[in-house]
Parts: sequence; C-alpha cells; structure tokens
Amino acid sequence: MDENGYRVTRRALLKTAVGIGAGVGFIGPWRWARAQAKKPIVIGLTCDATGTFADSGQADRRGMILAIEEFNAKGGVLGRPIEHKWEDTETDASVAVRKAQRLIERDKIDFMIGALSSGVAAPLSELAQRHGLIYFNSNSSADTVTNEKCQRVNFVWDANNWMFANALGPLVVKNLGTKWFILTHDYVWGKNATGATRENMKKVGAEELGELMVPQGTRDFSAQLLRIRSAKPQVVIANVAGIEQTALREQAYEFGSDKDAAWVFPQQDFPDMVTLGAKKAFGYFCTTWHYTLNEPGVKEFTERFKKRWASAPIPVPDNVSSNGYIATRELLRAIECAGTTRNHDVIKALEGHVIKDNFRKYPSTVRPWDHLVGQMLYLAKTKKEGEMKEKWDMIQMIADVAPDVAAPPQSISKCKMQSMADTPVYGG
Amino acid sequence: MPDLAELVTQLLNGVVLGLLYALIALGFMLILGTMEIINFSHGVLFALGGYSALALGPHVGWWGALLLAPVIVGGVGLLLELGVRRTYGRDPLFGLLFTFGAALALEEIIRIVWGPRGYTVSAPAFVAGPFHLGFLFYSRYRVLVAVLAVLLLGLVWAFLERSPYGAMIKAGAHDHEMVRALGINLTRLRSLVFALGAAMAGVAGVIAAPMWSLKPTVGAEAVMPAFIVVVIGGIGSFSGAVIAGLLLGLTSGLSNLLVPRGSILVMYLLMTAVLLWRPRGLRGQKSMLEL
Amino acid sequence: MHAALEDWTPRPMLAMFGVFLVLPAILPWIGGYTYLGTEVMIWAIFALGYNLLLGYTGLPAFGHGAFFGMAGYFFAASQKWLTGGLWLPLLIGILGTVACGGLVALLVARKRGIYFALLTIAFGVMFWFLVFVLDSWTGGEDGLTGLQRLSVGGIDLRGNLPLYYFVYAFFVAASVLLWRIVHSPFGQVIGAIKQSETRARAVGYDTPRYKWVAFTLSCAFAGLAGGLYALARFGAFPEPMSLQQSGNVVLMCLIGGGFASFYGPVLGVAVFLVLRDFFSTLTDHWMLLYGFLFMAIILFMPEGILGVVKRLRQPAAFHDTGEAEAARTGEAR
Amino acid sequence: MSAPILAVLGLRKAFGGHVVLDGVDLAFAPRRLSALIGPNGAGKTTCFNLLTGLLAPDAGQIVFKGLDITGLSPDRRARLGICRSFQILNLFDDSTVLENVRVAVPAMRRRGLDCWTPAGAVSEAEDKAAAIVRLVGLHGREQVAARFMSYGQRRLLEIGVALAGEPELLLMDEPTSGLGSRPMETLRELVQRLALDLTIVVIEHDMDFVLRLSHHVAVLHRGLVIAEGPPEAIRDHPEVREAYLGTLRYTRTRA
Repeated sequence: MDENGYRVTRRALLKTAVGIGAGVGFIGPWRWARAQAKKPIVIGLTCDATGTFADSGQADRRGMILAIEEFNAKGGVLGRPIEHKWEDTETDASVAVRKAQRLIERDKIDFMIGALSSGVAAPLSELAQRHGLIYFNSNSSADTVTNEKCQRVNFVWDANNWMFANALGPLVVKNLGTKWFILTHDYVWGKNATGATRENMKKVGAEELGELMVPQGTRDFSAQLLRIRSAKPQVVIANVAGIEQTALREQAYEFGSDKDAAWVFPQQDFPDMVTLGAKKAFGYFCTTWHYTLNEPGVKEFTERFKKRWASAPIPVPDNVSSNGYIATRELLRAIECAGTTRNHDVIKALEGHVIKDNFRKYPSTVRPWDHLVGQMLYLAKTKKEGEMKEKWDMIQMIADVAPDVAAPPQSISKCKMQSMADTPVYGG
Repeated sequence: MPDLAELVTQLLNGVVLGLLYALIALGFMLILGTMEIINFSHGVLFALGGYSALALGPHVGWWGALLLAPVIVGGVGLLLELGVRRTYGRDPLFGLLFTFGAALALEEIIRIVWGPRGYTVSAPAFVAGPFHLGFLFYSRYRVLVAVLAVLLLGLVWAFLERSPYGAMIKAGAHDHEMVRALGINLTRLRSLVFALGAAMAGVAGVIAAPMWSLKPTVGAEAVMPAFIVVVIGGIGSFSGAVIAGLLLGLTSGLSNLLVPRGSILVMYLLMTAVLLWRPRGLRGQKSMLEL
Repeated sequence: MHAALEDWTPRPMLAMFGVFLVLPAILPWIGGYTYLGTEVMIWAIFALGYNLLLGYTGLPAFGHGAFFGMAGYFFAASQKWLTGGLWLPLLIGILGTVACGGLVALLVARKRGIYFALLTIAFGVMFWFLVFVLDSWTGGEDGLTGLQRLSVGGIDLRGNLPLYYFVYAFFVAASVLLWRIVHSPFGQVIGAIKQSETRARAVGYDTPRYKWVAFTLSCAFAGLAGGLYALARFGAFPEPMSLQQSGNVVLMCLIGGGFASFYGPVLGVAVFLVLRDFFSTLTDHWMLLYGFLFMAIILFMPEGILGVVKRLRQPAAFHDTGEAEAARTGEAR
Repeated sequence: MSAPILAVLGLRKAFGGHVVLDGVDLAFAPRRLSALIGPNGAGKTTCFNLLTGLLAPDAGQIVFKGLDITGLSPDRRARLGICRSFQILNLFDDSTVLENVRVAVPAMRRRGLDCWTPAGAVSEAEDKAAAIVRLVGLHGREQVAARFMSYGQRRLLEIGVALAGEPELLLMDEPTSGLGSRPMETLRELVQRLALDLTIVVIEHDMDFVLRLSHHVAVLHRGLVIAEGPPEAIRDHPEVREAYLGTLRYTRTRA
C-alpha cells in the first residue's frame, strides 16, 4: 500500500515532470531553450553537390565535417559546440551568392568554408568581405583570388596555378626534357594556367614549340594530336580541364600519342583521376597531397578518415578532402587561440600562422600579405595498374618542392588587401 | 599555319559531325513538323540513349546497345507523349515548356542514376584506334559513325517518301482533315511520330557517346545544333536538314582550325546570316508559323 | 482625382507595394531573409517586363534570360572601366540591352508561334556563348566582379536592407510604368495582335513594327532588372543567360498567371523563388521536383494561380448571356 | 458610270499547280454596292485576299483611286481606306465589343505607339467607336467580351470592326453566312444604309440578298469573270445559269 502509494506518487511526479517538460518544450520559445545551452559556433559549408565540381565538392565537404566532428568530440571550441550548415552551391555564382546570403542572414553563421570553382569563390569572397565574414577558399586553384581579387576576410588553402607551374618548370626540365608544347583550354582558367606555365618555363629556359587552343565543347582532338606529333616535343603540357581533358586523354591514348611525349597535366584533383581510371590517367602532374605519402600523421589521419567515410565514393583522403580538413581544423584552432569568434581577432590569429602538422614534409604558412597558404608541392605521375596496392593508390610522387620555392614571392603579388578598419566587425 | 593533313582531318570531322547533326535534327523536326511542338527534351533523350548504351554495352555488346537503346528511349518518348498530348492545339509555348520541364527532370534522373561525373565510352573493339594514312591518321570509329548516320538518314528518307505514314506525317499538323480523310487514327500517328523522333535521338546518342563522352548535360550540347540545323535548313524539309547539318558540321570543322575560340559562335553567326538572306531557311516553305 | 490615381496605381497594386514595403520586417519570422526579398523584386521587374511580350503580345520568346544577363555585364563593365558610380551604369545597362534586343527583334518580329520561339532560343544561346568568347571583357565563367562599393545619397548599399529599398524604388516605378503601358493605346494594339495578328493587320496596324517595339520595351525592363541583379551579386555572371534561366522566367509568368493578370508575374516570381529556396534545402535533387512541377503546371494549371482565381470568380451569368442570346435568336453554330 | 474607285487588271493567282484566279479584270464604281458571286471554289475569297494584300498575286495589277497598290502590305491598304470583314469570324475575342471597334478606329491607330495615355482617354476614338457600335445595333453590349456574344451579334461586330477603319472601300466576305432570319434582316438594313455613301463589295451566296441590294454583280467561275452587269441582266444570263444552277440550288438550301 505504502509502496504502492509511493510508487503512485512517484509515477505522478514523473508524469507532471514530463508534462511540464513537454509543455515548456512545446510552448516555450525555442530561443529561450537554446540560450540555456552554450551557443554553438555555426560554420557554413559552401560545397558543390551538382555541377562541374560535384565530386570534388563532396570530397571537400567530407574533410570539413571530419575536422568539425573531431573538435566536437574534444568538447568543441571555447567550450562551445560547433554546428555546420551545408549549402549546395551548384557551381553557379548566382546560386552560391543567394545561398551564402541565406547562411549569413538566416542561419547566422559565424564562418564560411568551401569553394572549388573560382567562379564561385570570387563572388563569395566579395560577399564575405562586405559582411566581414571570414571565408576560407578551400580548394579553388585560381590565382586571381590571392591577387587582384584578394580580400581581407578571404583565405586560400589550395596551391594555385602559378605555384603548380612554378614548381613544374625546373622539375620538368630536369626529369622530362626542354622542348615543350602546350594545349590551352580556351577559357579563363586555362588561359591563366598557360600564362603561368609559360612564364615559369621561360625562367628555366625551356623551348616552347607551339600552343594550341582547345575551345570548350571540343570532343575531337585528332587535329591537335596530329599537330603535336609533327612538332615532336619532349613534353606536352595540357592545361585542359573537365570532360574535354577526359576526351583528350581518351584519344591521345587511342592514337598512341601518350607515347609521343611526356604528358603533363599541371594541376589535377584526385576525384577527377578516379573518374578517369588509372589506364587513361597517364602522364605527370602536380599535386599537394595524397594519402599514400609517408609523412608523420598521414597514417592516423587516413585511418580516421576511412573509418568515418567508409561508404563514401572515395573512402580515402585526397588532396581535396585533406585541404578541406586542414582548413577547417586551422580555423577552429585560430578561434581557440584568438579566444573569440570576433572576425578581426581571428584574422590576426590566422595571418602568419604556421601549420606544422599538415601531413607533409614542410610546414605551410598563412601568408599575411595575400592570405595564400604557402605550401609545398609534389611532382607526381600516375601509377601503372600493376604498381597499385589498392584502387585508390594511383599516384606516385616523384619529386617535391619546398613552400618558399613553390609559392609566388611577395614582390610579384598584385594583392591590395583592405585595411582592418575597412573590414566590418563580425561575430564575437 | 594549318597544314594539309589537319585541313583534311577537320573536313572529314566536319562531314561526320554534320551527318550526326542532321540525324539529331531530323528526329527533332519530325516532332516539330507533325505536332508543332518544340521538343526540348530531345537533347536529354539523346543523352539517355548514350547512357543506356553505357549501361547495356557490357551485357549485350555495342551492336546490341545500338539496337536496344533506341527502343528504350522510344519508350520514354511514348510516355512523354502522353503528357505532351494535352498541349496539342494550344499555345505552342505549352508544348515547349512541358518538354522543357521533362528535360530538367530526365537530366536529374540521369544524375541520380549515373552521378554528376562524366563517363567516357570506349568504341567497339573492331573500330578501336585510328587509320594510318601516311600523312594523317583518322579515327576508325568516326568512319563507322559516318556510315551509320548515312544509313539511318536513308532509312528515315525512305520512311518519309516511300511509306504511307510518310505522307501523313508530312501532311501532319497542317492538314488534320486530310490525315483523317486518309482514315488514320491521328492520336496513334502522333504517338508514333513522337516515339520515332525520340528513338532517333536515342540512336544518335549511342553513336555519339564514344566521340563526345557522356555527362548529364551532354544533351544540351546536342540539341542546340539541332535547333540551328532546323532554322537554317527550314522547318519541315528533309533535304534542308541534311544540307544544313553538313553545312554546320563543315563550318565548325573549319572554324575549329582557323578561329578555334569562336568555333561554336560561328554556328550562330551562320544561322543569323542565313536568316538575313532567307528568312525561312534554305529549304523552308511559307508556313502558318509566320506572317 | 481618384480616377486619376487608379490610372497610376490601382488598389491591388497599392496593396502589393504595401506588402513589399513591410516585407523585410516579416521575412525573418517566416524563415525568409531580406536578400531573398530583394531577388524576388529584381526578378519581378524582369518578369513583368517579359510578360509584356508573353502575356500581352502573345509572343513566346524563350531566350530572354540573355538580355537579363547581358545587362549585368553592361552594368559591371561600365561601372568598372567606363563611368564608375551607379546611375550611369544602370542607364548603360538598359540602353545596351535595348540595343541588342532591338537588333534581335528585327530578325524575329516577322515570325510567330514556335518559329518565333525557336529563333529567340537560338539567339539567346548565341549571347550565352558570346560571354565565354569575349572572356577578356566578361571574365568568362569567373564573372565580372570587383565592383566599387556603391552608395546612394550617403547610404551604403552594402547592407541588405538599404539594397532592398533601393531595388524597391525601381520595382514600384517599373510596375507603374508597365501598368500604364498595358492600358495605353499601344497596350490595346499588342493585345489585338495577340488575339489575331491577321485582323490587327487588316485594320491597319503594321504588326511587325509593334512586335518589335514590344520586344524592345521588354528588353529595357530586362536591362533594368539585370543591372540591379549585378548590383545585388557584386558582379555579372553568365548563369542568368543560360537557357534554363530563360525557361525560369517563362515558368514564373505562367505559375502566377501572366496570361490572366497583370500581377501574375510578381506572384509567380515569389512562389517560384521561395519554392526553389525551399526545395534546394530539402534535397540535392531538387531539380527533379522542379522539373515535375514544371510539367504538372503545364498539364493541370496552365492559366496559373491568378488564372484559376479569376476563373472561379467569374460570374457564371456572364458566360450565359452569349448562349442565352443564341438560344433566343435560335442560331446554333 | 464614273471612274472606278478600284480596278483590277489581269489578276492571277495559283497555289502550287492549281490556278485559282486566271487573269481577272474587275472595276468597282464609287458609292455603289457590287456583289461578287460564283460557285464555291470560284476564287472569290482568294480575290479578296489579293485585294487586301493577305496574298500576293502571281500577276496582275490592283489600282485603288488611281494608285497602284499591288505591292502594298495589308496594313498600308487598310490605312488607305480598304477595309474588310472576314467570312470566318476574325475578332479580338477576349476584348469587349467597344475595344474591338475602338482599336480599329484611325484616331486610335494614329496613337498606336502611345504608351502612356490610358486608351479610354483617347476621346475621339472612344466616341467614334461608340457611334459605330450603335450603328451596327450592338449598343448596350459595349462591355461584353466578344467571345460571350451570340453568333449573329459577332457577325455584326465583324462588320463594325471593318467599318471602324473609316473605309472608302468596304469588302464584306459572306456577311450573312450562317445567319438566322432575324439578324439577316438587321444586317440587310445595315448594308443598305451603308451603301448610301460607301463603296461596298460583297461576296454572297444568298441570291435574293444579292439581287435586292446590289447595283452591280460580277460572276466568278473557274477563276474567270464570266459575266458582269446589273443584277437583272445577270439573273437571266444564260452562261451564269448554266455554270451556276447546281451550286445555286445548293447554296439556297444551305443559306
């Protein structure tokens, strides 16, 4: 009876408690409820899931999420949990701007990370600058965003065309030959890349045998391949991207042109190589990273990544996802050492920041004058199917270049950074 | 300066391309002429052809795919027609918009099934690699493409000129009474034509896939030349389509050689020029589509 | 006096202006955001102008995104290299677009129906490619960015709210202007052309000339909207010129009921953009939903929202008069 | 008879191989009501389309008030004062009766590119339109949309729109086709009234309409004018009877 009554009362108590709880949860304004918990730091992820860069965009995102989850596991930053809001930027500037606007206005993000196409990165960095929102360009390799289009709030984490070309120059001459021929994809990226290539090949005294423009939408390269064959270069440098590159490789392979000369595709993201498959992904290229590198921390990072993304299309970290990971991780670290999310302080914390555990031989540096992350590069070539340990083990590093050699010197920088005063205060 | 070998190569490419364009355009024009519907989904049906070939190839081989893919795409066409049907006789805009919507949906379906990335389709083994003709080498597969295209064009021509259906199709939208008088079920005729047009897009897609490789948006790249071919050739003219196709192909071939950057734009300039010279296109008759 | 006001802005329009005036205050509470409102108004200007062509002249132009987009380039280019400032570039944006539109119109004004549609598509795509060919001016796929910071009368347009009301002013002006146009003699003529071009000619109108004017006028509004769009996105980008965007504006006019009502396009734009915003957060494959939506509207609601409303509100008796008359005078036909 | 207001010389038109008009000569005197009759497919409507410029002749010349208008566009001819009504109703169906007429009034036409003034405020056109609506006996229906009116009234409106152009030459293509007896009367009176100060050419199947109203009749057969003259003469014209009899009975029963 007593027990019974006791039990009853307890149940009654429980009921009321639950009832009140539910009531509060239901009617109580959620802002109030949220205020009880420590306000989370919200990071907006702008990664393509549709459009040209869909694959890379998703790889990028995997890296970021992994980094965020690791910090949350350690109890977040400044004791605050980290939330992320993702928007598909669709490789489309208009969409990207709209979605970024939504992240800023509605989701009240504190920071924004993510870009592959320079067409998306540029407007996003402008938008960010106007709000004072710190924006990390994780994977776009256009060099304009750290020159004419540089912004105070904008940090660029991938190596750019100039660096790739600059790194390639000596390596090509040393390893492959001096007579070179160039194919240029006839749009902005291609022409920038070729400009950089030419500049740097001149520096090392290589001899240009000729250039062919590849219009967008080109599917048939027989004429170009013919021209190359008759020019007899030792090196063919192809600044050709997207489906055109795929088609070019197809036919070069079909016509046996891949044996005519050493083919160099200056910059190449791993997801694109996967699309291509080892057989047709012949030739040399430049890259920032691959999980097969034998450097401190790589193994552990790779394990963690594999564990988290076992079911992903590309279950191993590559140059894209590692960029996303490192960028995010360093942002959170910067917040930690700034002790606030106030943009000015975080920017100060970032400028000049040196990243030692970047899974590479040499540390990277966030260069204060153009916000480019100066980092080392590798000259690599695609492995033959026989040499591959597993499906993803496609890349064989041949040589490497130290950051200070690879990155453009301040003297040639075209960046006129806004002053802090000219950058609206955001967050904190 | 381009040498002879390149000139020849590009001219050959031009012809191959032109025949392909003509093929794509004809399927498009069948529907346009018969039902006065601008079938915007023509491009994505083309893509669908390529993708289904990609999927079928390993199982039924390339020839099998060449035969099966059009059937599949034709089927999709039949389904589409069930919706398009409701726009007949209404403002032409509705047919256009319906197929436009269909194009978006189908493209997204392709994206869901095959992913956003591009695929390369390898040519059947027996035509892999190039011919080596001393001073130039030319892709065997392209020769095959040309042959197939000519064959198919011939078939279509025979169908239009020699079969009873041809007459009805040509009478088409402009003279329903006549069609009825001939005692044909107009509804069935229209479904047939739509399926046929779709199938032609599909087969073109199969043929083109190894040359152009596949990505979800490949359809858009294919359908615009078709539009231009129709505008240049004149609506409802078989010969017009073939002539315009070849004209377009050669133009883009040559411009590829001389002004690579403008090679796509040149097509449109050509179109504008033709329109200025002959407002109805090369072989177009005055129709109720204009003043 | 009151009638005069009606000539300028009838009550529904005043109501519309009222809604947009207070919208920024409401938006956050309904999960919206100011910038979305700004985009709605910009597209509304574009769509209203376009409907002059589609709804009022009955010309199915399908490449209009090209004009919307090119205006952005005129704006950005003149702002960067030519004049700087804000007003001149906006003007140049309009004039440049009008010039290009006028030229295209010369080639298409004599056509009608699908032939007209086909040509406008082709020319639209031509401009799209032109952007990439002229990338040394347009910046190609990177777009033409790096506009100066702009301010009107000391108010900085960086913030979303000032921008919103800046656009709002143009939205009001454009709506009123278009209202006047469609109810003017010219409006009557294009209406006549829409209903029967042959008859319009037979009563003495040089219809191609009027079609040309209608096309060019709509390009002027596309030009204004395009300039503002560039302003809102800190630069000009190729995407708005793509065929799909051209399709979008047609759909916007249709959803709202551009054939049935002056306000159709505005409603259409609002519904369209909000839905898209909603879908795209819902799923990666929102394009699928969107495509089906497209088809469904054509099949089941071609007259658009306001069209349906109108149909429901139409007094049945009104229909009957005709039939009754026929019955009375015993004329079957 | 006085100098013709409209003269047609050797007008020829063929569609593909099929010759519709084979060298037609016609002349219409001012302020008379002339009728153009003939069996179906005789080329009457084609003739109208050539006169109004909807079609271009293969050969021949059209002279209006001494001015060669053969090459002019339909709208130019309308502005010169040649207005027509269509056999198959061709109205602005969504517009009201008043709007239908108003848009055709020259006063409105001259303001055609005016994008600012409200159309209703063009008082000159407004009044003229109202007058014409009254003239064709549609007063009271001004604000009804054309599509909602009875067939008979639409026929009248068809003529009203033609009249609004302030024609000197009015071409009416089977104005009575498909009309019941009562509207037929209204229409007959209307035409009679108009004929007083207007040159009218009418294509008509209904013979007693023709015989009672017209001053002058031309018979078109197999693309040729086989007879011309006052109605009485035509009625007893042997060739006409011979060529016409069958079709005449046919049309009677149909009308």
